[in-house]
Amino acid sequence: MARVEVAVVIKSEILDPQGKAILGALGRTGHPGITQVRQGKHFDLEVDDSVTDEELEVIASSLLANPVIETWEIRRLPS
Amino acid sequence: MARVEVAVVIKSEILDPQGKAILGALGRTGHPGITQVRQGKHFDLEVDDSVTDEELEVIASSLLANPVIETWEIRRLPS
Amino acid sequence: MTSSVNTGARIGVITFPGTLDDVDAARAVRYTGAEAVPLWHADDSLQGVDAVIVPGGFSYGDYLRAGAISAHATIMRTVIDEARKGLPVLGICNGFQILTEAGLLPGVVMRNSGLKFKCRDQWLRVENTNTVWTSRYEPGAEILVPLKNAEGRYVALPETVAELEGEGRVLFRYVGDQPRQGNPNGSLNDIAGICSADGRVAALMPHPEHAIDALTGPTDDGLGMFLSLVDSLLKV
Amino acid sequence: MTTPLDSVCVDTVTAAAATPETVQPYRELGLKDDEYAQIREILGRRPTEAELAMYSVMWSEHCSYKSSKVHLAYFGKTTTEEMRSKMLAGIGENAGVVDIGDGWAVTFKVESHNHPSYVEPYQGAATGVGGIVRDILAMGARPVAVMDQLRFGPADAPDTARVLPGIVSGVGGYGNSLGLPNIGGEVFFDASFAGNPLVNAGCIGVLRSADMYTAHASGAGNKVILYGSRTGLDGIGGVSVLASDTFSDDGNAGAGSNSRRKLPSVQVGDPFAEKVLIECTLEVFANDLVVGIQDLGGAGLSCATSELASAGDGGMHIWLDQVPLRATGMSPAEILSSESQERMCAVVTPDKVEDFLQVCQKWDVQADVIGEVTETGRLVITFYDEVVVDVPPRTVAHDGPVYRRPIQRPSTQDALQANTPDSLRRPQTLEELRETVFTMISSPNLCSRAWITDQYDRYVRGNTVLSQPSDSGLIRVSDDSNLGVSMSTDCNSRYTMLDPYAGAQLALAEAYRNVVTGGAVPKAVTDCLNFGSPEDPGVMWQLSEAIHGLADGCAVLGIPVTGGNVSLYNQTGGTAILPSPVIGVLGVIDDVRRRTITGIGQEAGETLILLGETRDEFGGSEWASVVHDHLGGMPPRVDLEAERLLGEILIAGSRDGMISAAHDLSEGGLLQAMVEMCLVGETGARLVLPTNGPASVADAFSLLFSESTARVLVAVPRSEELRFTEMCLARMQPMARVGVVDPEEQTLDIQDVGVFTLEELREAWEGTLPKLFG
Ligand SMILES: Nc1ncnc2c1ncn2[C@@H]1O[C@H](COP(=O)(O)OP(=O)(O)O)[C@@H](O)[C@H]1O
Ligand SMILES: [Mg+2]
Repeated sequence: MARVEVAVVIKSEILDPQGKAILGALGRTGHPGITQVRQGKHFDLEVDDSVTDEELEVIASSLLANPVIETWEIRRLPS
Repeated sequence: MARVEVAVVIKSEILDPQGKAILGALGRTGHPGITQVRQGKHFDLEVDDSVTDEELEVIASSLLANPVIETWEIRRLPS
Repeated sequence: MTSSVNTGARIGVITFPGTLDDVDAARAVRYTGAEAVPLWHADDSLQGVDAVIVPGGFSYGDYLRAGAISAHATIMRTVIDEARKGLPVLGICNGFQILTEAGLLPGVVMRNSGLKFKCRDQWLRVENTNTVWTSRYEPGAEILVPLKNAEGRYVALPETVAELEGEGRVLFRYVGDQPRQGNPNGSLNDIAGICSADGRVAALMPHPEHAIDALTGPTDDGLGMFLSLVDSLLKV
Repeated sequence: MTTPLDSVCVDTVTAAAATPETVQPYRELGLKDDEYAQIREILGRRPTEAELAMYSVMWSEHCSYKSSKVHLAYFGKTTTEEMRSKMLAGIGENAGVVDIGDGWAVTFKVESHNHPSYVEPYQGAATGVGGIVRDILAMGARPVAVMDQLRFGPADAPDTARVLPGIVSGVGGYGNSLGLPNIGGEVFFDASFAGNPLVNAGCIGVLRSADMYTAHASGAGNKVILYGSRTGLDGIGGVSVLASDTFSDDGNAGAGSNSRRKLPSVQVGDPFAEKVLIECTLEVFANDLVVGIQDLGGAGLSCATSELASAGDGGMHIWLDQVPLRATGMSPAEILSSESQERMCAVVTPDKVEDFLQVCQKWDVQADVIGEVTETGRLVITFYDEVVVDVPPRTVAHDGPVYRRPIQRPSTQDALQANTPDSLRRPQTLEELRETVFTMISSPNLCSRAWITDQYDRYVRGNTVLSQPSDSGLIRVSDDSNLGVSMSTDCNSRYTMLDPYAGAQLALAEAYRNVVTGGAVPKAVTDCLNFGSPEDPGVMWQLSEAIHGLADGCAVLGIPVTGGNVSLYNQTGGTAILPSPVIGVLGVIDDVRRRTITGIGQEAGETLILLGETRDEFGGSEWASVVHDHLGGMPPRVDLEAERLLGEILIAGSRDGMISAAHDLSEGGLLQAMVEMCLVGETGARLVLPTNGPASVADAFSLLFSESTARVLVAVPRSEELRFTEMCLARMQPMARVGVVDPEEQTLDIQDVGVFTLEELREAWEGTLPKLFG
């Protein structure tokens, strides 16, 4: 049993309206110190020890993320 | 200028329909090794040095996450 | 209320768990006199249909990315194979998202720039009338059909968009003036629908199947797409 | 599933009998001393934790109607056999069912989800929609449409900006994902809802009259099947006081009495799970696999098991350990109280269990046999062979406490009614009148709802004939029929505040009028009564007045109340919301192609005719509210006979093709209706006010903005004008020719008042909500 985190973010060249909306709200609510916001997805997986890094890569690229517009980062956590 | 990552996840006792749907798909597509999936939000922030951890906490709890059903984790990245 | 003439054409309509507009796609098919053949996501056979419609809805809830999970459904493997061999395939709304996720069409469909679900009657221009799905329309025809989605923003890499434009593969474009008309969701180049190089695999975000009868839709402008298909099937 | 009994300390019936002196937290669970005593008397011992959880939730105001029951009984008294004749199921069932002919029946209901939507706007509203849809499904019907009735604090209040967008996207997010067209509703702003917005959700279902199901568990040996989502800790915040301290500490479940105490009572909806639950259930019905069925709503399994058992002829045994859980270490009390969404309970004969499970498997829906019907006459619930509940089911589900709460007309009521709008300053000049036009059409309660309704799918399933902005929604019952079901819900909380009896009748009248305006024949009524605290005698007076007004009104109109919902304790601090009896009228049209639309400009030449009489009535009006922030005097006069006659005229007019468009007059009066008919039809008109001689500013104001009832503005094709006016004369329907449609001009030209371009009108009417909410 291991815990794996996958962070999926939209490629920087692609418009992220959610990030933009949050940045706007931050400005309005008095947080000018935040200069840039991008929103992505976060996944917590519980995987048994049979699951290799290659399999995780496949899962991320084929399901959790869409390579056309997103990049991802996989982190195994010390359990 | 610093980079900050915020991971927002649904509280463990609260239903996560998204994770449920993904887990089902992983089962059907031949990844039985994944035993549990929770989907959350991932934010990449760029903040200037005036922004304190307290301010980040306020931002996370008021804008990025919904404290009623979500918890969050803030990580400053070495820039 | 099916048309009296039975053309003999058999058109499949796929149902995934969470598909919603399959009844509407099937109705549109029947309006043309063709037979609507229900196809189930878990089967791999297309039952020898002459064309396939991937209808709208929220297949598997679309919590991850619209269409992402359906693209891996059993029946989609067959659809992908057959489409590559020339089977006409139409994706509507969620169907569009599924076809891009399945790699049958380029680009992706993302969250509306307004971040809200938007339901309205939308003006479109038919940009290419030389496909099996649009031959019934006059070149440059403008049609009014319902639009209803939260993720309708068409996005692709610049070179992809250029290629689509260059090869006349932009099938439909949003037209009209803001705020009531025009681009509803921030789609690149106001793209509402695209097709494959041979024009046989097509998809659009708005709902022609909801514009086949002025009683229940804004117009019957959408019927042309289904009649176009039946024409092409009867020719061969 | 980890080992249960050592991880959960279970309070058994034996233990309860042995330890009568144990102190129980019944007050924290909302039970009064005498109610707790009553439970001990029923059982002849103290209740177990699980029993206490069951009784406390089932005897709550929300589930037991203990404060409203005695008043609701009046509906029964006023419903004649004649009115009942088309009613297949009425008050007491999950939802009323009405026979509409051709072998079709319709079931419909509106329910409140107010408090959860305040806590968590998106999920509160979403699960509200989910709950009402399961109610309709449980009658054996296919849900075919939803509606939502929303009431908020001031449109520009900060908290409204918090709750409104979330609630609207919750209603849409859930309903759209189910593939149910949204065909109507209400949005109303008033300061009294600031700390307590109202979120009511309605659903209409269609079935073949032969196929009706009810919550019924007869036939000893029949199996009880729980299917749908797993059972988790959702919404059990309430009973967490029961979590004993020996509780296993389980990270995954966030268990341990302390963390449990902090559990939020919010539930998260999974519309996808509900969508497959619907399809799965409809297939189960189609294959005739169930004896009885019950949705799991507010009180979860406590409610479903006790109601199924009470409705049956025998008893029931439930193996609680067979319930599939989402969290580990849940106690029996928690499992029974969980409000996890998207679950149903079915009673199935043993020979059909296999087939039932097969259908569930096809739809990938979890299903488990959790019990069976017995002859014991008792509801017995065991948890790993320990008896944790042993009760007479009716004492839980039906024979709860009944209160005759004190009723007192508020001393302030006279002063409120004496404070008439007569002294309010009215427009003196044409400029001021012109200004008033724009102020009114752009005001939050009168402006276009498009910003909200555009977030709802009104097209899915392809049977929507009328939806926003029509007066009523209209759905074709099926592809191969022209039969249509129409519905409108209405309530003017301000009128109701001034006079609750009249207010309820005015709400009924408007819903009725909205239905006939579309051309449908009213058949039945439902209600959702949103009021303040029943412990306030003034609120109880409002409630009983409203119920009497509604029941008496229905008797006059000859349509029965088939069901409803009561939501009390709607207040911010000490102050109650404006009384809000939302009334829904269901109508039927035998040919949907004959429906009447709202927009003018369909025919070459159309004459505008105003049906009904206009009096100078401004008590509780939008004008008084918007321009003077005034609420006082008496609401517009109720005239149900006039409404009924008006209805006959409109129904005949649409059936015989004499009317090309119609719009009822309500808040905002004639001006509002005229503007909406122009903007919806994208066509201009010339309006000539019915005065003898040129209209003075004073006359014009009164005629344009008065809110007299029983009025509808119709557009009649020139070719039909004579036939139509003769029909009105023959039936003594008051009417006045007030202008013509003007397809040439994109303007509204009001004689003696001025010319307005549709563009400027549209900007004012459509601009407000986008400006407020983005
Ligand atoms: N919350 C809502 N959801 C869906 N439809 C709504 C909602 N609020 C208003 N509508 C629709 O917008 C239109 C205008 O509403 P309203 O002015 O209250 O109608 P009426 O005055 O005829 O009752 C109606 O078609 C109504 O059904
Ligand atoms: Mg109306």
